[in-house]
Amino acid sequence: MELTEVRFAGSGGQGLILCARILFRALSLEGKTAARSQGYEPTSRGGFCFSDVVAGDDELDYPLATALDFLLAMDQVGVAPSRSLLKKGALVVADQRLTPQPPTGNVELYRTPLTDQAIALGNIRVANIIGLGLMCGLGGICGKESLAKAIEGETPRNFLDLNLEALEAGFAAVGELEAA
Amino acid sequence: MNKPDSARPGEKLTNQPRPMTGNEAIARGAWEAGVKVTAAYPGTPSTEILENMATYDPEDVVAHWSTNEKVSVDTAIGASLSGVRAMASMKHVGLNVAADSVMSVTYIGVHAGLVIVVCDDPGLHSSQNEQDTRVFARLANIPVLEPADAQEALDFTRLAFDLSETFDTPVIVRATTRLSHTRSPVFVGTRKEAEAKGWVDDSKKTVMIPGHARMRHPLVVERVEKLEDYFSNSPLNRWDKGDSGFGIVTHGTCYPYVKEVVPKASILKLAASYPLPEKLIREFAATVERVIVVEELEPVLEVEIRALGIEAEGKAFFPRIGELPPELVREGLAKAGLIDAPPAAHDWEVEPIMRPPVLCAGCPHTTSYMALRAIDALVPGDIGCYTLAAVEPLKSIDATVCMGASIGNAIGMAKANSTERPIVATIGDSTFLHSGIPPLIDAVYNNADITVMILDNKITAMTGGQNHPGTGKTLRGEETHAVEYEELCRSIGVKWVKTVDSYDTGELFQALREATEFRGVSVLISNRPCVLDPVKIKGPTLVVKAATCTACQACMNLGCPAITWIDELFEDKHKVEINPVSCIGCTLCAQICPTDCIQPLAQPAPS
Amino acid sequence: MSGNFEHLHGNHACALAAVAAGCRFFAGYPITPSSEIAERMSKELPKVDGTFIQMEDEMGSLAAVIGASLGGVKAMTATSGPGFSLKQENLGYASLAEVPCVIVNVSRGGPSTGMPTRPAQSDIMQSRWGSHGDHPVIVITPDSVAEIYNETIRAFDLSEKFRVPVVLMFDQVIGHLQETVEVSDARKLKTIERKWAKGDKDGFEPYAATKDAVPPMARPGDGKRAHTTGLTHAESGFPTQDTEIVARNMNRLLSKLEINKKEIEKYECVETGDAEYLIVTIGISARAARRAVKTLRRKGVKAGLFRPITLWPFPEEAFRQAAAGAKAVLVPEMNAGQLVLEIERLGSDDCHVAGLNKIDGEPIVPAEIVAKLEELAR
Amino acid sequence: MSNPATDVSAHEVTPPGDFEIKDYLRLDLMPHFMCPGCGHGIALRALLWAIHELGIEKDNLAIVSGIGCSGRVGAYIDASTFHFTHGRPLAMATGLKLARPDLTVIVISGDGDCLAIGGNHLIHACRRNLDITCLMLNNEVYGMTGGQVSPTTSESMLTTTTTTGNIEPAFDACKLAEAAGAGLVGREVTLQVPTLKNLIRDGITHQGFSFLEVISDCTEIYGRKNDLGESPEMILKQKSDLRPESFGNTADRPFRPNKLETGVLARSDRPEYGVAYRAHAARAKTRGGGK
Amino acid sequence: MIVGVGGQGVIMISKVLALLCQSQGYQVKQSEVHGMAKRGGGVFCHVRFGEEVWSPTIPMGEADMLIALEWAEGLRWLPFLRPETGIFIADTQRIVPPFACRNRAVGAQTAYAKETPAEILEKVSDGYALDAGGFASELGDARAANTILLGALSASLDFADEDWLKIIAKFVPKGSEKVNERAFGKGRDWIEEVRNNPDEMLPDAPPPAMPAMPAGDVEINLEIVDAWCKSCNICVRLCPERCLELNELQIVRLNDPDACTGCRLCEWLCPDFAITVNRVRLNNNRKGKREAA
Repeated sequence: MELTEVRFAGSGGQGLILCARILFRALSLEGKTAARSQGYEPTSRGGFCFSDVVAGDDELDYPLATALDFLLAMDQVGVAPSRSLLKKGALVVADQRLTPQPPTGNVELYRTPLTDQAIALGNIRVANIIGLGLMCGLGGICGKESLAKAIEGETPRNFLDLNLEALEAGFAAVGELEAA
Repeated sequence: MNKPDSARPGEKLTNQPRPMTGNEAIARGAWEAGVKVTAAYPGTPSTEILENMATYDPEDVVAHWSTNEKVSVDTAIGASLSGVRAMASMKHVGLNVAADSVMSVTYIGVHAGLVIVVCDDPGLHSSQNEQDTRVFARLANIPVLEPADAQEALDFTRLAFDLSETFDTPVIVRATTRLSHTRSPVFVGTRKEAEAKGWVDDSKKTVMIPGHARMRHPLVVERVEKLEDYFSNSPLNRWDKGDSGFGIVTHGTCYPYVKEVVPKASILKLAASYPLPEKLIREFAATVERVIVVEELEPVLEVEIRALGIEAEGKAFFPRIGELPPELVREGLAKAGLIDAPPAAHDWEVEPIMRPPVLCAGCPHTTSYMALRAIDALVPGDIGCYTLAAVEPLKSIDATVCMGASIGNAIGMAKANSTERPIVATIGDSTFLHSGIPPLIDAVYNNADITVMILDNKITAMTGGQNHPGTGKTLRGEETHAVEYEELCRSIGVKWVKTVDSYDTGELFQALREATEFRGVSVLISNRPCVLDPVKIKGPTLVVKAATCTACQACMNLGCPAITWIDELFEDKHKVEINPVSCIGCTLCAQICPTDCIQPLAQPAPS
Repeated sequence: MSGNFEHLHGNHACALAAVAAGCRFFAGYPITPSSEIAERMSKELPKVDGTFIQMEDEMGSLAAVIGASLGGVKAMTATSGPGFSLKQENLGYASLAEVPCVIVNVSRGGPSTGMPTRPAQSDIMQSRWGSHGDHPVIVITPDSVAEIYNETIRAFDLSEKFRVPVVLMFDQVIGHLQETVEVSDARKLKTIERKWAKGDKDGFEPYAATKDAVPPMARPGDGKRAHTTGLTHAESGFPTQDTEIVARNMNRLLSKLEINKKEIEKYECVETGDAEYLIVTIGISARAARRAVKTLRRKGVKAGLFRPITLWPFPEEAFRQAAAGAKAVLVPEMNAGQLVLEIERLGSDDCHVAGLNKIDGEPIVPAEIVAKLEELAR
Repeated sequence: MSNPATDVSAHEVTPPGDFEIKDYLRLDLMPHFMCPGCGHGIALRALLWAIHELGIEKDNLAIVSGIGCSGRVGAYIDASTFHFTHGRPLAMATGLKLARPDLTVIVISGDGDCLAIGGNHLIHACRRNLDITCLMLNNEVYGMTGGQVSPTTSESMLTTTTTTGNIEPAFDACKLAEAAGAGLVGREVTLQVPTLKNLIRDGITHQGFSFLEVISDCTEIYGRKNDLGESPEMILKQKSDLRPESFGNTADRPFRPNKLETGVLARSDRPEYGVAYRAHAARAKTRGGGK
Repeated sequence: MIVGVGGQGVIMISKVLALLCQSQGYQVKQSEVHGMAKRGGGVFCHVRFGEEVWSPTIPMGEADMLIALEWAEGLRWLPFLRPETGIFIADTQRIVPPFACRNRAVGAQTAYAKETPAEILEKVSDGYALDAGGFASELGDARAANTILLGALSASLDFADEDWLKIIAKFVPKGSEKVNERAFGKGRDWIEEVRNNPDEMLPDAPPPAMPAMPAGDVEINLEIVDAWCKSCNICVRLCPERCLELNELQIVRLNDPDACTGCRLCEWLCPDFAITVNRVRLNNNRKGKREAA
């Protein structure tokens, strides 16, 4: 695996760090070396928040993102600070409603109603997991099984089924989007 | 005090005798004699005379406390010369204070009757000496009447005013503690209003410049001779013709003692111990084989009778000290070989305990002296209850001379400059006003480095709670001006004056230290009222929590009579308890208790 | 992966390592970005019969830690910039009274409240000279979560062994970084225990000179009944102002780390053997430098990295060796130039020392180092 | 506050018995450094006496003190003594006691140490209610630094930083401690040594944080500057300032206003922090708490 | 003769007696000495009545009756009682004067009268000891104790009860006449009872606890560490017995060993621990330090 850099960006409280942790764990399960970092503004709600996962086969010299391969943009505030880090041809998944102006040009952009799908699943808070599933499905960052196992390790028991359902929903959306 | 109900004018007198003390009887006698102005400074045992005077109608008689005995005599002189009968009463040592005036008025004589009542204190029940007023009378050439019981006290006092006017002399009525404070039946009479004579208006008589005095002195000598004559024939003397071969010459309060022992002997009781009725005595002496003089204190009669050339015996058998109760009379007569020796006293094999007088529970003087002892001050004291602080446990008075002496003593101690100890004169409020002010002025004037502590308990406590110029009340209880001590002291130039509450030990210690460190005269006034007078103070009592008492007995050093031992021990020493009946709740013991085991009795919560 | 590996957040790694090292007492006061250490300790310590307490402030936290340590228990506190400032007084006490304790400083932007959620490396000098007076202190700066884990254990070992406060300092990025860590089995872990005073009370001197300059410590309850003070003291532990005694004891105190520096010093050399251009840095900046070295080497520039793990005492000898063949030394640091001062002090005359400073709250990225070094190489 | 008149120490004062203060002193350090007449020495005796009566082994006794004259007192005790930084002894003792519940931990602090620089630690120590006994020796002044105003300096008093008289109001440390939740709050003056000893006993035996204010005297600096007299006067003055409310209702009124209440002023049986913590931790452990 | 302590009502009793006697047609002299009486001292009143009375005071050994309101005062005045015929009526109430608690030595006992009522009643020809205060309290008014004594006294005099009660009523507070009437009767009945049944006397109070170290067995010894004394003067000034001083070197010294009671205040209050109070048992030469009770 080439050095892969993934960012979950948006606003505080959207579960971006959880996404990153699930991915970090899933990659570790697949034998990758990973590092997860995070950043946030002092405000817990509404401020810019991100969590990056950098992964590769070897020891990671530098654990922070320098050129993003993947970006899950859950909110408009996550876009601007991340735009300059995007690699050419990076895969960007953006929530349709909350990210009205996603990065364009030289990226592979998927705008998708993650929030609405989550509402349809019964809990708006699983939009992140749907996004995670969708992005991993689209980009092949890691396997669904690893992710499902990681979710088991990272989420509380009573949210487990919902999260797994959301993961499924995310992966399921891949086909629809590719078809589109 | 039994108010003589017959004192109300116009009331019918019964012929029943009534029990009266000597002092009551003296007051009654003076009232019956129509006395108009009476004045005194309190002094045991004379105090009740004026207090009794004050029970008579103010229309009849002026009765007031003077600042001191001299002022009272001067007041009486002024009244007498103004034409009304006047009286001053005092204790024996008070006569010393008044002496200057008395020595002059003996020359001046009187206009209306002037009587000076002097109560001696043989046996020193409550005095600093045992001086015999009869000797003083001899010096002043003033006649001395000596009643033997309450009836005579009344009669002699009433008569004294007449004698005074008849012979143009002041007259001393001498009582003793035993007479003043003994109740016996008295038949009383009615008041004889004396006519006001108006001012004497004779400056040769009333202005004692040397020229006038030279003219008056021979009249005094002449007067004594006349009095001698008068007494030689007076029915007031009593001659009990007896069956014995010996004759006893005696006087006043000794007479009943003598009668008790030898009721059937020949006895000559003299009404006046000065001047002596020479004729009468010679007659008496001629009827007996041996003349024995029985008199309390000084051998006044004995010496005078011997001077007449009569072989009189007396002090060879009787003590010159103290009272002469029947036992001693009997013993003396036996010693003289005149009667059988009394049987030996029964031995009860009981050792009586000591019960000396102490300062009252809660007495505000207590901390004052505790503090003085703590700073190891050299303390000239004065006359008052606080004299009790001279003995253990307070033991902080180094000298007590007489009324008003403390400040003067302190000046001398300071000028002697022989001690490192701070010098603190202590003087009660009443005594300060009596004779403490001139020496205080002197101390300022002569820049003496002393501290004066005025123990202002707002009453003349020692004599039983009399008002004085500092209390704001007169003898009859009327409101009057009260002396402001701080203002007074400042006005005479005292630079350091402070008033403290003597119940506040910390404040008191602190103030005393500051006062003694001040160079020059400082005056510290402790202002706690006496716990007995004018109102009896009784606050919630304190209790000793025996569990936390360490028997250090620091509280016992207050000498408070409410604090005594209990059987419980701490390190083999007695823990203490507080008698709830006598404790007045002053908290002094609690303040000095090093274990805080003395606490107020828990009060029920106010509802 | 085996069960010995855990996916740990840097701050949590620190907490777990402390417990593994035998730490049984933690006192702290919440402060971003260190709070997770306290949070984790509050959970972990009860499991091992240790005590966690959240104190009323940072002074109190270190005071309590010193109290616990004097009671004979390994103890730690954690904080960040403002709190670290507040701890300086008691850090000085621990130095003088020779009380073992570990103080974690997850450093953030300053001065003052600064940027609580952003990384900085601006406490380098404070960690050495923050407390007044000449005093010994060990400062350790790990650059990865795994190293946080290992160096936390070593921090306790050094502290206990040399009776010296040890500051474990890492920046916010490392503290909040999640990496996979090989976790030691605490039961098999060999830790160093404090040297306790033995024998009679008579003749016992709590600050007597020993060969390693570290006197054995009296433990309350062991009958020594020693006196511990923040005043300059004699061997007896009691205060003195006797110049001779003061000099002797102060010298012993200050010599303690010098004498034992071989055991204390730790550093990492990356491609320094033939390095013409040496990068010296710590923490997240060192992680960037690693990549920069790789990049530069690929580009043909002979770059190397010297990373002091024991920041203080600074591994001088090792640095001199690493820098022996260097034409230039670059010191990237997230401050206005602190570590560079030490490098300038140690550097030779024919070696150019340059700084790369960043004070905007963003970490230094590899490209910046590469660019700067290429500039130097030109 | 509870009525001190009904709540004085319940202990019976016992004879000193075999209490010999020299057994508890570091004799080689004597005489101590305190000024003539300094009440701190008397407080020290009361403390050692209490320790003796309670049978506390010197080896198991830890004395923690701060900075100032009070901070130096502890050094004379033959025990494990810790002379800590200014204001922080309570915090230090918190760590010590939590780490070593087997030790009897006593903090000797001063009015400045405890209420000014250490005020925060005091209120939190009270709130936490850890089993520590804190003796605050209150002499109303910063003695060690030459006599500056302190949080307990009475109004209008002269100090080197209030040369025209102090205008700051003083703390009532006991009320502060009570409000902050101390398990036991008491006050005593040095004059009453056995009582002070009993109060200290109460403090030590109380399971929880005990705050004891000891009214001490600083003769050399404070007393002299304010012309309060020598030590005997100052000590007596402290005592006469003691007027529990019920004393006010004495012989005749008005009496001086009450100034100081002494004895045990407040007592609560709130759980002792160390015990509570360990019980709580044990429960968490058996539940296997945490992830 | 009526004796007691200031404030007890000695004068009241004597006035009642004097007035009664006078109303019965006797000549009466009643002599009292006061001035110091208020200050806790003893008070005594002589009441003499008869066809003709001379001396106001009773010669020693000639009192027909001695009424004591306080036990020790009763003993003090015994010499005035006629040894062969005198009647002694004493309240067993003990008013211990501060003076009796003056001895501060370790092991000291009070100087209060040691004699028990039983011992005294043995000595007098006709004696009665009663707890008048206790009886009065039983009747519901502790202040009626004096009336009980008057009742006891009346049994030996030939006056009618009505006459007694008439006079008593003049001296007691308004409203308490009934209680006092009962009290008078109680006193009288008690005496009659005892006369009929002489064995029925008051039990003696239990003896007080004896100290382990009786006075004289213990010497107080002050151990002073000169080097520690800082001359602060606290001990000197706060010593309750003032037995300490600073010597020429300004070091504390015991200047009056006899006055020292070993109370330990100096030891406790010495901020410098310079004083240790030792109690040495004299009868076995070893240093009995701290040999507490």
